[in-house]
Amino acid sequence: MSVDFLIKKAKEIKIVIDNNAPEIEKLDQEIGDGDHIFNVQRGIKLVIELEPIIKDLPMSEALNQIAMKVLSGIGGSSGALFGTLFMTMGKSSDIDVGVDYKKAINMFAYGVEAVKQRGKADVGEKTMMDVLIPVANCLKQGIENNKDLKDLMREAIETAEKGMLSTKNLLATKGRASYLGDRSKGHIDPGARSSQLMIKTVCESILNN
Amino acid sequence: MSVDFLIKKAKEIKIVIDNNAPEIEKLDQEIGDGDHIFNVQRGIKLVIELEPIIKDLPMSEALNQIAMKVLSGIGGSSGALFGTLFMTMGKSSDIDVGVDYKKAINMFAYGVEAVKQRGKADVGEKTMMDVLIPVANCLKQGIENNKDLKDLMREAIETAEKGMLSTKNLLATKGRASYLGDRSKGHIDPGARSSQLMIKTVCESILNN
Amino acid sequence: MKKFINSADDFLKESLQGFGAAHKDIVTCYYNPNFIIRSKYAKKGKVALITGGGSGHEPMHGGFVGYGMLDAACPGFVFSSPSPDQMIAAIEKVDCGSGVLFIVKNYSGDIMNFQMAAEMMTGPSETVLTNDDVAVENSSFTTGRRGVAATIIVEKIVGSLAESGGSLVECKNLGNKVNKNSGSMGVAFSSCIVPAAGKPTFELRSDEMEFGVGIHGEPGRRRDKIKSAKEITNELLNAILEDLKPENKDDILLFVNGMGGTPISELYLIYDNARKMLDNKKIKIARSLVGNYCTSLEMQGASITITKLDQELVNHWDTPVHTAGMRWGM
Amino acid sequence: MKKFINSADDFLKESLQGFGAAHKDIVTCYYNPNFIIRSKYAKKGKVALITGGGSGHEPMHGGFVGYGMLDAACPGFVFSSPSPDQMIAAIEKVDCGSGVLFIVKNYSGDIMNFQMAAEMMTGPSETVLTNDDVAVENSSFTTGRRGVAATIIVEKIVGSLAESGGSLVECKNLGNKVNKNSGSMGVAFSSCIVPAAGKPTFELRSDEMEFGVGIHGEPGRRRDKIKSAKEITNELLNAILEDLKPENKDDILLFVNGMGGTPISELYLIYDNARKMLDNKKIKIARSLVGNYCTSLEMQGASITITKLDQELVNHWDTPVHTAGMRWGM
Ligand SMILES: Nc1ncnc2c1ncn2[C@@H]1O[C@H](COP(=O)(O)OP(=O)(O)O)[C@@H](O)[C@H]1O
Ligand SMILES: Nc1ncnc2c1ncn2[C@@H]1O[C@H](COP(=O)(O)OP(=O)(O)O)[C@@H](O)[C@H]1O
Ligand SMILES: [Mg+2]
Ligand SMILES: [Mg+2]
Ligand SMILES: [Mg+2]
Ligand SMILES: [Mg+2]
Repeated sequence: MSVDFLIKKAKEIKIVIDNNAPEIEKLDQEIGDGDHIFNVQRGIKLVIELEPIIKDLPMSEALNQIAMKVLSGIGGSSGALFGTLFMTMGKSSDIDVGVDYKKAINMFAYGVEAVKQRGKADVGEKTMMDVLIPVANCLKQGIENNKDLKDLMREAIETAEKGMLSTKNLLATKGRASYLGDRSKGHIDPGARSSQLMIKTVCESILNN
Repeated sequence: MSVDFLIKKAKEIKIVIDNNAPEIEKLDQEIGDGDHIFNVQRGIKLVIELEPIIKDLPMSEALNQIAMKVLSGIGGSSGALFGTLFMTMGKSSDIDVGVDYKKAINMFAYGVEAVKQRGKADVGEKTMMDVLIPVANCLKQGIENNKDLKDLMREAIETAEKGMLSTKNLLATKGRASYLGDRSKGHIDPGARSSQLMIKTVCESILNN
Repeated sequence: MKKFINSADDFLKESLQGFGAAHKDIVTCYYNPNFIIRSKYAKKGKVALITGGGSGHEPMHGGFVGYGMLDAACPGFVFSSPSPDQMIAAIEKVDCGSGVLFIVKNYSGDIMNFQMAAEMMTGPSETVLTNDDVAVENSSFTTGRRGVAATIIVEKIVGSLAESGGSLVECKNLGNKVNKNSGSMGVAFSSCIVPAAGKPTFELRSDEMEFGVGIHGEPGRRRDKIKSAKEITNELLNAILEDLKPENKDDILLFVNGMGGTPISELYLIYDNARKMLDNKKIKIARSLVGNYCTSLEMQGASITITKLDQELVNHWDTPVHTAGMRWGM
Repeated sequence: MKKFINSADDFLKESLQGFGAAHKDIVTCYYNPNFIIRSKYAKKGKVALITGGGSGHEPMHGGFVGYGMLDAACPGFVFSSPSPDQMIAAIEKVDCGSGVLFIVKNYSGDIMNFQMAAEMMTGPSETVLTNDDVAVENSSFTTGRRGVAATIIVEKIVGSLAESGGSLVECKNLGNKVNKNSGSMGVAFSSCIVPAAGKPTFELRSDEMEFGVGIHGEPGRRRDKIKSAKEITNELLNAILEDLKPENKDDILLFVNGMGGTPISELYLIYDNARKMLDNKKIKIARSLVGNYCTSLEMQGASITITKLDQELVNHWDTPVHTAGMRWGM
């Protein structure tokens, strides 16, 4: 995984998110404050704009710059959460000497763990963690068991989708949606949906490679 | 004219004004601030409620009490104008020894003159003066020329109606409607309409006596 | 009608009672007739400043009763002039023998009622008539221009002079000077709803605004499509400056006023647009005021007022004031 | 969308610039990252009070930066938490070595961003988390209750202690005490419109209200038919009192807050209804605050906050404060 890869994926994600913008907007309007899509779109735009600045940087520094941009440019919950993800990924050891799939997956899992610490939310609380944690677990297990990469990508896509759909009937206990009590049920969590779409985009592009 | 007569007329006027309330409300909404009907209704109600207090008072005192009630209970332009009318009528000389039609008409004309001073508006400025001044003039001339009372009442009703209708195409130069400039044209003045209805009610009841 | 209200008839009384109770350290409210005076009597020998007008413009005027500003305010029914008995009752409480200055917005009803009060009272009185609304074409044959937000500037500055011992005539002259130095114009995005009427005073389409609107929702210069804040601010400013014709060297007070339903974040945005335009014209903003001061119930909209300042006016503007709606220096 | 606005993207910046320019005697605004600090530096040795949160609640929080209250405020985008770089930049300007107290409303986004700032900064910091909104059922397993208007009471009272030399821990403890002593609940008659969204956050029918609404237009306890001011006030008060359980002898601060689109005449009416109900319950109102302090853009609505007071809190409430949004004693 290279900085160039990160930027390419950001561009692909932008298209997917833009295509699904009305749906994501509606989800955060239903159980949040309606800004999640704007936050995510602003964040992706800022990351893509970083290209000329970060394209020749070592991975750790590039990720740190991305993290700072996401953190400061998005604000809100998702700024802190995605910022923490990238900041922590950038702190993984030995990433400036090259990142293979195994290392990339460990970075991601390390990042997700930090996001979990940051938000104090676990699986089942109707947040993006219902996507991130299962996907991180699935990837880690798969790579440790030397699963075929393409099979693993397919599995990750399925896991993300399952996690995202699972939020629908959950009662929110973290984030803004928790203020709704029982009325949070019946709606998919917007952060779970946007995370799932991003994961799907990245995994599919590896699949089609 | 007795205090009893005044109260009876107030009660009759109440019915007529209530029947025409939606129209008067609309007129003040179109070229004023929409409160004229409420002001007039509040004023009439207060006058009628004065009955037990004023019914045995001399005419001058009764009119003064009516004036104070109208003044304080209505507020706005019409409070000051109708208040001035009654206050001045009450100041006419020799009214406590009995008021015949001639004296009543002189009282009214005297009152209208004071209203004109108060509001600084003359005929043609699209206010209630377009009704009050012509009616006062018609009554005064008629009684001086010893016109038949019933004929005079018919003439007053016609004069009031003509004055009221004349306001429609006038440009307002006094009162709230004047802020509208040319856009005041095409609407009957609410104060002219309410005054005309009151005059009509009183004159008709004398006619049908 | 969506209002915090129990009945249209009780609206004014309950609102006044709440105001009086919440600010009992500053004001005392009286009822039947309604008037508001300072809870601490002003010093002997001071000219008494009394104002009034229809309710629905809060904090104007009750919110400006207190040290350094008004001695009494007489609130009429919503958008209806107060009646002379209110002024007479207030005068009885606050006149300490040095005369009464009435500050009256130029509306027929207000003028006539204050005039009657002046005729009924025994002591000397003078009147300052405010007519700062440049939306209305001026003409000596008509009622003339409306008095709007600059009335508050008059009240603050004359209040300061009266507090410092100015005579009745001096106060009147200063009030007239501030009024002459001031121009205002407003725009509405929505109508207000008078409680007794229960429905909007006027209807605006979802893309329309009323340009030059009055503080009772009276129609303005024209109805127009909604424009950007810059375009609106520019047009309001130009109308005012055309009227006031400030010279390059003139300092001004820039007052961005909310109509009641517009958040102050938008008022500050207007202020920002206005100050840049004034800067381009080399007009210096010496003092500023931003907020909901002269409102029209829940109307969405704003007005801009500019007052040309000289040292005398600046000095009086800066003196301490302690009212519910405006407070500094104490 | 009827707003005084040039573009959704520029809304915050232009509004902040206007705010900074209009109050340059009190605050200085910085941009990219955005933060607001006092124009006059606080004295050496003072604990720095820093707060922040989404914009759209003006005057909260920028309007409470100044002597006797906050040292800095970090405004996020409309209804979005600020980011840690804003806090870090503000800390650099206002931390004078005695530590930083963050006052944070209990929202996931705010908490996480302030937490990251606390981790990134070098000096000592503490956090007071406000969660006064009794509309949300409390539970230790969830995010818990929202922080709303009582945050301002915390800012005033802790601001006074910090000004008089209170230590970081003392300030934190006092802040927690005020928060624990406070309860709030609100009701909305209309939705606000977030500039970036361009349409109402939620829809209410012409006879509906949202009971227990959040300050971002989050749904409340239930949607209900509009009721009289007395019924609404009664229900808000009861919900708060049930939570706070004041004793007969307790003095309270009664704070009637407007959401931005409701005129203060209606807020005073609510105040009047509330004080009579409290009087019946023999609860004494020792201090009062009525106005638009913690708003939700142009939302029509109001909230009631009650804070149980003791002598310590009253003393700190009464000390001089000099901010754009709250000023007395100086
Ligand atoms: N404590 C938390 N832990 C993990 N994810 C969270 C947490 N709080 C919120 N989220 C996620 O953030 C999403 C909302 O993000 P966004 O709308 O951008 O921020 P905000 O809630 O501040 O408006 C939610 O849908 C949820 O997935
Ligand atoms: N200066 C004036 N002279 C005579 N009549 C006037 C004057 N100003 C207003 N009016 C009358 O008063 C009427 C409006 O009364 P009303 O609505 O009760 O008071 P306001 O204008 O204060 O709301 C107008 O229709 C007009 O007939
Ligand atoms: Mg959101
Ligand atoms: Mg009228
Ligand atoms: Mg009126
Ligand atoms: Mg948000």
